[in-house]
Amino acid sequence: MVKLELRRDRIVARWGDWKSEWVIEPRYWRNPTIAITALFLLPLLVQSYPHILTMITTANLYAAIAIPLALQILGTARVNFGPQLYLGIGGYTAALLNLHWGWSPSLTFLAVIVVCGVIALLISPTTWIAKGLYFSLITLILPLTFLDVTFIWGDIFRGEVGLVGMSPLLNFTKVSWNYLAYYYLSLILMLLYLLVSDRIVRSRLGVNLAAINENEDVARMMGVNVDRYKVVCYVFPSILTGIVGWFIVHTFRTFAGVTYLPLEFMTKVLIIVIVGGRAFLYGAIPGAYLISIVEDSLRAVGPSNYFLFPLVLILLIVFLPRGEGLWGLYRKRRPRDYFPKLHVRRE
Amino acid sequence: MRKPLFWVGVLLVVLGLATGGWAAAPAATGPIKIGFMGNLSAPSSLSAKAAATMAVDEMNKAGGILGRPVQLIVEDTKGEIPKCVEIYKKLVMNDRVLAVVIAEKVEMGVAGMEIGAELFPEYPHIFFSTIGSGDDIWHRVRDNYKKYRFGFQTYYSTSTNYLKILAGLNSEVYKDLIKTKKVALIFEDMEWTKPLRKGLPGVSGPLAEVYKSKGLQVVYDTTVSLDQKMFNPIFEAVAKSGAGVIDCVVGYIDQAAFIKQWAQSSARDIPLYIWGGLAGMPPAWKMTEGKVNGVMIGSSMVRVAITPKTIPFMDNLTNNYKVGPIFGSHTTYDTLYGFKKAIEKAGGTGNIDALITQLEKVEEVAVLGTIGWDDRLHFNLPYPKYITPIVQWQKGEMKVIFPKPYKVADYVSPADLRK
Amino acid sequence: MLEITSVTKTFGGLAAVSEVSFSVKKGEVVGLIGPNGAGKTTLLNLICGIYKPDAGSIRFEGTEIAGLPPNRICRLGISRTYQIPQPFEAMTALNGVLVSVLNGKKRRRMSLSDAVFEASYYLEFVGLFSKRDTLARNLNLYELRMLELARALATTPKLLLLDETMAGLNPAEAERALEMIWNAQEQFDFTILWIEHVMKIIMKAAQRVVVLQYGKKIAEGPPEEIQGDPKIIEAYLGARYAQHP
Amino acid sequence: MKEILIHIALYTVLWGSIYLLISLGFSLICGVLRIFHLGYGVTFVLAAYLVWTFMEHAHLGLLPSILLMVLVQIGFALIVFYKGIFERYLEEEEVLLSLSLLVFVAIAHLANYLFPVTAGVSLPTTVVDDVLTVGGSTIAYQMIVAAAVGVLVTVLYVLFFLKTRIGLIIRAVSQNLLAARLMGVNVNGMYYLAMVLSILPPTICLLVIAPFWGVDPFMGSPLLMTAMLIAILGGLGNLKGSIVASYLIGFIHATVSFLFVSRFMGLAALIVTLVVMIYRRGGIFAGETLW
Repeated sequence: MVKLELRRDRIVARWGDWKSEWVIEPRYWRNPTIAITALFLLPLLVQSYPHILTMITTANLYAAIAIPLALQILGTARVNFGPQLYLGIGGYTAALLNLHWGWSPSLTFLAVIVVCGVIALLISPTTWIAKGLYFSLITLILPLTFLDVTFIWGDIFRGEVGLVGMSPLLNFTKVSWNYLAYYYLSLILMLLYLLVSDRIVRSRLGVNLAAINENEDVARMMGVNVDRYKVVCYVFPSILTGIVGWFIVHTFRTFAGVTYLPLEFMTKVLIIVIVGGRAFLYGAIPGAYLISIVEDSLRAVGPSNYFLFPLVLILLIVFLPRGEGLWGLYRKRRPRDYFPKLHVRRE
Repeated sequence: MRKPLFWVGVLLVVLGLATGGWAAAPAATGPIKIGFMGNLSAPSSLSAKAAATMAVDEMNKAGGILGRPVQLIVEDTKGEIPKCVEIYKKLVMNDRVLAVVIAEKVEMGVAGMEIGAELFPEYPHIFFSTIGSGDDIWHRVRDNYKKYRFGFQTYYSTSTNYLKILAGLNSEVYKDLIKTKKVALIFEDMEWTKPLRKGLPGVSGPLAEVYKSKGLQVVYDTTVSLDQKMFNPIFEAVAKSGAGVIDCVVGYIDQAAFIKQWAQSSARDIPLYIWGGLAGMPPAWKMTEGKVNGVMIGSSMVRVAITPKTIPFMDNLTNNYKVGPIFGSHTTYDTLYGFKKAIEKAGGTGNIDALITQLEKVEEVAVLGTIGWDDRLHFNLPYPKYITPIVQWQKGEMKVIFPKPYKVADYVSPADLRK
Repeated sequence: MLEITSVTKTFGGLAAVSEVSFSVKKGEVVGLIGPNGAGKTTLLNLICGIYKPDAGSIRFEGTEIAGLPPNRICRLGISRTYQIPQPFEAMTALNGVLVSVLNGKKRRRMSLSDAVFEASYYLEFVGLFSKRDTLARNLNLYELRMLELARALATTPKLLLLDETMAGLNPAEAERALEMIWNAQEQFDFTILWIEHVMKIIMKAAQRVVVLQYGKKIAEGPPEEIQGDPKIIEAYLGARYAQHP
Repeated sequence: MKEILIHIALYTVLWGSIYLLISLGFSLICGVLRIFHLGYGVTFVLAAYLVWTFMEHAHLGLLPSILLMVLVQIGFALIVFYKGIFERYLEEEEVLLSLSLLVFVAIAHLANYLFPVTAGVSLPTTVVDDVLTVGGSTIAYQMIVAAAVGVLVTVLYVLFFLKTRIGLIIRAVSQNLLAARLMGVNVNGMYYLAMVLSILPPTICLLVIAPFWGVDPFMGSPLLMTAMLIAILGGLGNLKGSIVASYLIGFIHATVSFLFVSRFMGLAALIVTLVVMIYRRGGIFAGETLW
């Protein structure tokens, strides 16, 4: 029987002799509350511009891919260059099951979790085997291989056309309501990911992950079971990414590997992580929003936006605070936060 | 004291924004809006955009449609599905366009059509896909007319017609012009070639069978992937198979490399017939250093007057809009004219279903013959209505060798041309 | 408590440690000395599981630990400090200790804040409590060594492996460090296997000394004997002089 | 069957040498700077489009424009890539990687914006425009030339690294940066040199393969992928490794396309690489050294 007791500064949950404490710090609540309220009120502003709403929805999804990636980078102490692999796997799983066997979104949701989990589990040993850069490269190759497969087994994955006409998540009478609902769903998804990841980072697990990210061998010496944590940190974010794929499938109702699997998409996500604040969970949100908005407003300048956009990104990366990105602009760290580095070349 | 005022102001602004923008359905008066979507880094989309702009300019010069000016809204999808969806919503829900033209790869067309079907009941509009090849667009109309009836596809052909009509023409070319019965088939590994590789159930067998029924003999067939760069093994095999012609059902592979390697392989004396794509564009000669010499291709970018419109179209496009005609520009241009005529027939844009009926009936003189759409399946009327002449590169220029009425030169074998 | 029997480890051609065997009894302080490159640190790494011995066995309280992963060995109660301090640079001192508190032994049910209390206790013990919120990369050498000690203590070791804890400390700091270690040993009574270069200290501290040279054990016994042994003086001090003329 | 074997052997050599030429510069940077040059593809794009620009718009001859192009290339590599990115972010790999990738994308799109496919870009660099028939298979002389050039350049580089003093120093730098610094090596200078050296092979490569290869703004990424595959397979930045890997991939491609379907060349290579990566971590020659 779980017993909750409210202390002056914390909630203590007891269950038998298991005990967990959540420190409450009202002094840190103001800005998050403001931000979240703003995000929830945003539709009021753009309600009559569904495309902007869609853009922000997409931005939310980008953030929802970037946040698990950041968590994964922290926990595996390696940079995954192919998170979109699980986007693809999740998307195709959901789409195929829904199209061919008519599974409802809720069922496909479970299926996505299972499939992504299993595949991630099978691939996870690479986190011990492959050294830093090699890991990045393997993860870089995997999605491209999968992309090629979508063409080779065109009967199943339908190559460049992709899968179309999956059943929608919601079906209101007015489409604009749908889009509103999708915005809120994506927002909630993203915030949920943020919350979960944040809880993890601030929990006992988080401390151990930080240790792994700092120095695996020393961590081992301190008794940290590095391999197990690494597997967890590879599989769990992968599942989260897969769920985003599921969401895309059931909201856009078209899913083609050619859009999500190539390098360009990964670059975008990685840059969101970097611009937002390297491997720093909250940064992903401003990063995603900024990049989506920049990209969309650049379209106005015509065909030249194709080379202007990367240039702008370069400027962003170069001129934002080293490593801390937008988040670094927002505020300096509190000492008890752990601010991880990304080590690509790590042994 | 100040603060409340400020907040009230903010509230007013918000409400204003929120309530604004809810305009009525596409206005029955005022300009007729047409939305154009394409990946403006792809030459085909760029050229299609120019063609659309040109068509609209001409219409406005000629007094618009039913005296109403035509307005073209160009948007860039960047070739990303999320963007495509986003922009489609913008065009239909905010700009209230009467028609959306997607001149891009088929996955965009399909994605757009899905969103369109979602919007159509509330925001009636027409959807045209003018570059997306393959069958996915009209298959939707065939399978669920009521839901997708607003969608029309204009392309040189669809796989049904490839199999039913063009295959026949090709076999004529091979038998009568090239004088061979042995064909080697090369498919690119994409969706649009699948019906040709595997056949359409209930419509026709695969291309190989069709050729067989036409008295040809397929001695070799293979598929190539889009990112493939090395084709020598294929040509070696083709040469060994003793084929008389190489029939390449390709449009998107690296044709420059393909042709260059063909011209320097053991298969160089076997004529190469390409269904469409880069090799059919005027710059192809330059790009391949003249190695394209002797290649045959279905190309619409040749200066031969199929209709009175053809030559002016090409001149105008190249001179005033600074883009060469590529596949996609003709179709887009013709589509808009067909659309114009349909509106005039329907006598206005008020009733969308009347407009759709007219689009199904309409027939308008086009750059490549006659534009019009199948009244049930909504793909544009095939050959002989809509013609893609078969040309051969001879000493630096494309010469039409088929069909008869437009023929300007005879077929010459690559070996002779090389001399 | 710790029996090492004929342990051998070779890297490529040369044997870093060959046929070394000695044992450490409970509550003892054993010094492990020898010139540079004698394989002291290798031996340490073998004990705490970074390397797997090619031959021989290492038994800790009767359980064979040769080839076990370091985290298992740590859980069994062997903990170490590094010759060159290896802190978690971007983590605060407190977090660093926290890691070993959480993982040093099975503590399924401990909540984070309780762990923080315990960690700060160890920090306090080594006198770093005031630095709890400084990032480890901003600590000076002495503080780093103390942090290492705290981290090692926090895993509640039965056997503590000290790798040249005194290297690079000035005499005053060395004294304090020594005091710290003695206090710690009293308080948490653990056994110490101590690699040290500073002869003075090791001779004072250790009850028994094992001498390695070129990966082989050349002598073992109480400090006074060792000091008496000319062979060792030659081998060992010779090496020392060669280092600091 | 015998004929097929001849084919395979022939094309293994041909393609292997060409792939070697493609990947040489990449593994060089990998080996010396110990970084992953994701902007490597730019070199090909610049090579093609600069020559084209100089010839078409500055009306220079072929050779002058090639020379000019090489100069501009080197300048670009040193200023943008080395000074701008590698030097500043050598310790922040993820920034480094994404920046170089972004530069690559930007240049490719710029090229596409200025000279889209319709501009008909091409390089008149055919040396011998004829075909040679040996053992029942016909090969373009140009391909043989390319292969020969590939082997030649590689041999030159290997000799340079083995025999000359500078080469020795560079190898030292690649093996142990710190030690090299202590020995008083001017590491920066060596890095500059390495960058310059890494520019030449891809440039030459593009010039010789242009007659049988497609030239378009986005040709960089497939070439980069090839180079990456070879570098990974061979063991990052080990020339021995990349030589072996090049011919191995050439062999895989040849075998798959002659015995099976050429469509699966790419996939086969990818899969083999993955398997090697997992069972032989660090590639074929997993030494952290240039040679």
